Parts: sequence; C-alpha cells; structure tokens
Amino acid sequence: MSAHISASPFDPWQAIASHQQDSALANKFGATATFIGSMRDFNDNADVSKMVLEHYPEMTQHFLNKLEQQAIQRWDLLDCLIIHRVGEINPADPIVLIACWSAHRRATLDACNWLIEELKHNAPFWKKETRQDGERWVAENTNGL
Amino acid sequence: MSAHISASPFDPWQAIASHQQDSALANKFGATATFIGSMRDFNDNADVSKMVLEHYPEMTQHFLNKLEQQAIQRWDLLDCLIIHRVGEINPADPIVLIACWSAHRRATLDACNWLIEELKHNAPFWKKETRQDGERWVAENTNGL
Amino acid sequence: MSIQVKFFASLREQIGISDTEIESAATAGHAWDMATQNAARPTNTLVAINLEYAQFEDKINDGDEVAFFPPVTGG
Amino acid sequence: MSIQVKFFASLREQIGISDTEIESAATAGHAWDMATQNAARPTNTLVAINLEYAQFEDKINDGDEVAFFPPVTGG
Repeated sequence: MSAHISASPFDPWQAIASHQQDSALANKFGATATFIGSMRDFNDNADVSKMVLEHYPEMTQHFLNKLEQQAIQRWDLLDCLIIHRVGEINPADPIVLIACWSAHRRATLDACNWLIEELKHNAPFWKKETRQDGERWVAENTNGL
Repeated sequence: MSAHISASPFDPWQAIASHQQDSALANKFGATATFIGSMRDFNDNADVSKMVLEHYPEMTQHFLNKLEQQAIQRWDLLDCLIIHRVGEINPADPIVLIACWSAHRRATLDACNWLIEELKHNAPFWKKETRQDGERWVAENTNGL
Repeated sequence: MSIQVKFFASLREQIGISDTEIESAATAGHAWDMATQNAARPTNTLVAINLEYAQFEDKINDGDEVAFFPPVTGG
Repeated sequence: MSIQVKFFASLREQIGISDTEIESAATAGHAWDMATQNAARPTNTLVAINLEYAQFEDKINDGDEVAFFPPVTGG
C-alpha cells in the first residue's frame, strides 16, 4: 500500500507494473482495477495549454493515506496504490493514478470508483488552468464527469 | 480499438502502454480505466495448479468485436482494448485485460464494469482447472465476484 | 450443402464429438438430436447459430454452423 | 504558543497571505477574522484544523494549525 504525491511526470503503467512486481501477492489477487486521470488540452469549451496543481502537503498526504486505509478495509483489498501529480502539468500528462488489487473483481472496481470520487471531491488539491485569455482557478469538480 | 485472443502470456501494463502510444488521442482523453483478471492459485476452497481455457475461435472473436463496438457507442469512448488468454494458464498469469479511454471518468469506469460482466457471463470461453484430485470444468461464473 | 455441428468444453467431452456434419435439420434442437443420436441434452446447454446466440426452436438453413456448449466461464 | 493560519489556491491570492501566525483564537471562524483583519469570507470556504476538515464553529487550541481553502479540484 502506498500513496505518493509526485512533483514530476510519471508513467502510470510503469508505476503500476513496478509496484506490482514488488508485491508478494502475485498468486493471491484475481483482479486489478485501475483508473488514470490525465490532462486534456480542452476544458469547459476552451483550450488549456498548461495547468498548475497546488496542494497542502501535510494534509494532502495525510488524506491520501487515510483514503487508502479506508478502501483496503471496506473492500478487503490486498493492495492499493495512489499517485497524484502536483506542480506544473502539461496536456496528456497523467494527473492521478489509482490501482486496487483484490481476490475478486467487484471489490477492485467499486474501490476504484469510490477512490476517484473521494479524490475529486475531498482531497486538498487545486487546479489553475492557463488559457489564451490568462490563468484561471478551476471552480469546482463535476459529478462523475 | 482492438480485441485480441492470445494463446501466450502477455504483460498487461506493457500491452496498454503500447496500445496507448500508438493512439492519436493522447491530448483528448482525460480518463483511462482498466481491469485485469488474473489466475489465482486457489478457487472454491481448493488449490489450483493449472488451468486450460477453451474457446470457440470464430464466435469468440466476433463476440469480442461486437462488445467493443457496443461499449464505444454506449459510453462514447475514444478507444477500447480487450485481450483474453486461451490455452494453458499458470497461477498469476493475466487472463483478461480491459482498457477504456474517454474524455470523462464516469464513461470509462462504467464501460469497464459492463465489459467485464459481459465477458464473464456471455463470452464463449470455458475454464478447466487442474487440482490435486484431477481436472474439473468450472461450472459457472459468480455474480460480480 | 450440409450443416456443421460443433460441441465445446464439457459437452464436447460428454458427447465425444468436437465437430461433425449432418445433412439437414429443421431446428437447432433437431440438429442436436441428429448429431448426438438423440443424447439427452443437459438443461443448461447453450446454442449458437452462425456465431450468434440462438434458441433451440430456431430454424436451421443449409450451410449453417450450429454450436452447443455449457454456460461460459471466461473473464 | 500561537496559532498557525494557512490559505490556499484562490483564497491565498485573494487574501494575499499564504501563511501567518496569530496569538490565539476561540474558533476557526475567529481565526479567519484575525488573520484576514475581518475580510469577507466567501460562502464556499472550507476549513481544516490540524490537517482534518472542520467547522468554523470548532474550537481552536494553542499550537493548532488552521487552514482555509476553496472547494477542491484535484483528481
């Protein structure tokens, strides 16, 4: 189990593969579900050329750790990995990675669903987009979009 | 979009990364959800040392193609990848891979959910397990487990 | 022309046939009877005609491929 | 002892402070008033005390860290 806040770009598939390789659970998990959120070059009807993600370092890390513990307990996961970018982000960069391992498929998919909604609605991160007409704080995350 | 039936082991993270690299959609998708089903060394209260996956080649390929088309249409996905193993399978081998790309998270997670249930309940594959007391056809897939 | 009949997985082993041809059959159920010489059909048997799920009452045409198999267990 | 007060994102820019210290405060709302010199508080402002979400009526103790920020937009 681990939750990282990353100030530099990461390769999500490589991160999952390497986390999984270090795990002793290879023969025990029957299911892995993952979710990756990436930066689009378009939001809310405007082109976005860059983004800066601010966070509250101590609270954000504490929040991610708690989220993982809750997901593992509630869905009886074998393992869970969260990585979230901060700092300057470019189009196509992965922003968030969630991966859940369990004996059974329903647990992994439900936990992934829950974790991304918690991250979107409660984790202390804030996005500022750079558009043609300047910089702009994103006001609020949408429900499920 | 592609659906593969693979008679040899595959690395799921590598397969997703390479499929995504070939895609022209890098700046367009904001969300990727994936599901991997792997072989456990334990099922239904017994150790399983090996498994053979039989399929109906023409119908199975036709079925997977149709599934992808339906998912893409229903959830407005940008891309979709399915890989399913057949033949002799060892514990910890990935059996099935689903990956869905879209502008929005809800679409990818819902499509992944739907695809794995369709694959489990309707795709023409059959598992035969090797246990200590011999070989045994798996009778039926469980609901959501 | 003729009808190709296939059996998969546990049904293939029970019937002892993987692939056979019959001259003709009115329905999928009839194709089962002809190909298996009237073997009892397990209640959960599924049938496909030309690669699509079908019903045992569905009509069979010359050149069709009919397949019988148990509940699927992929994924 | 004292209370550390932090502001994040758009609130940090509006208030013009990222980090400050106040002597004491009865509640989180009181800490806002002292740190901002009674600036109007946007209705959707969130507050955390010692890294946990809290309410503006919640009591503040010496040594606490109080943070104010707008709705979150991560993920």
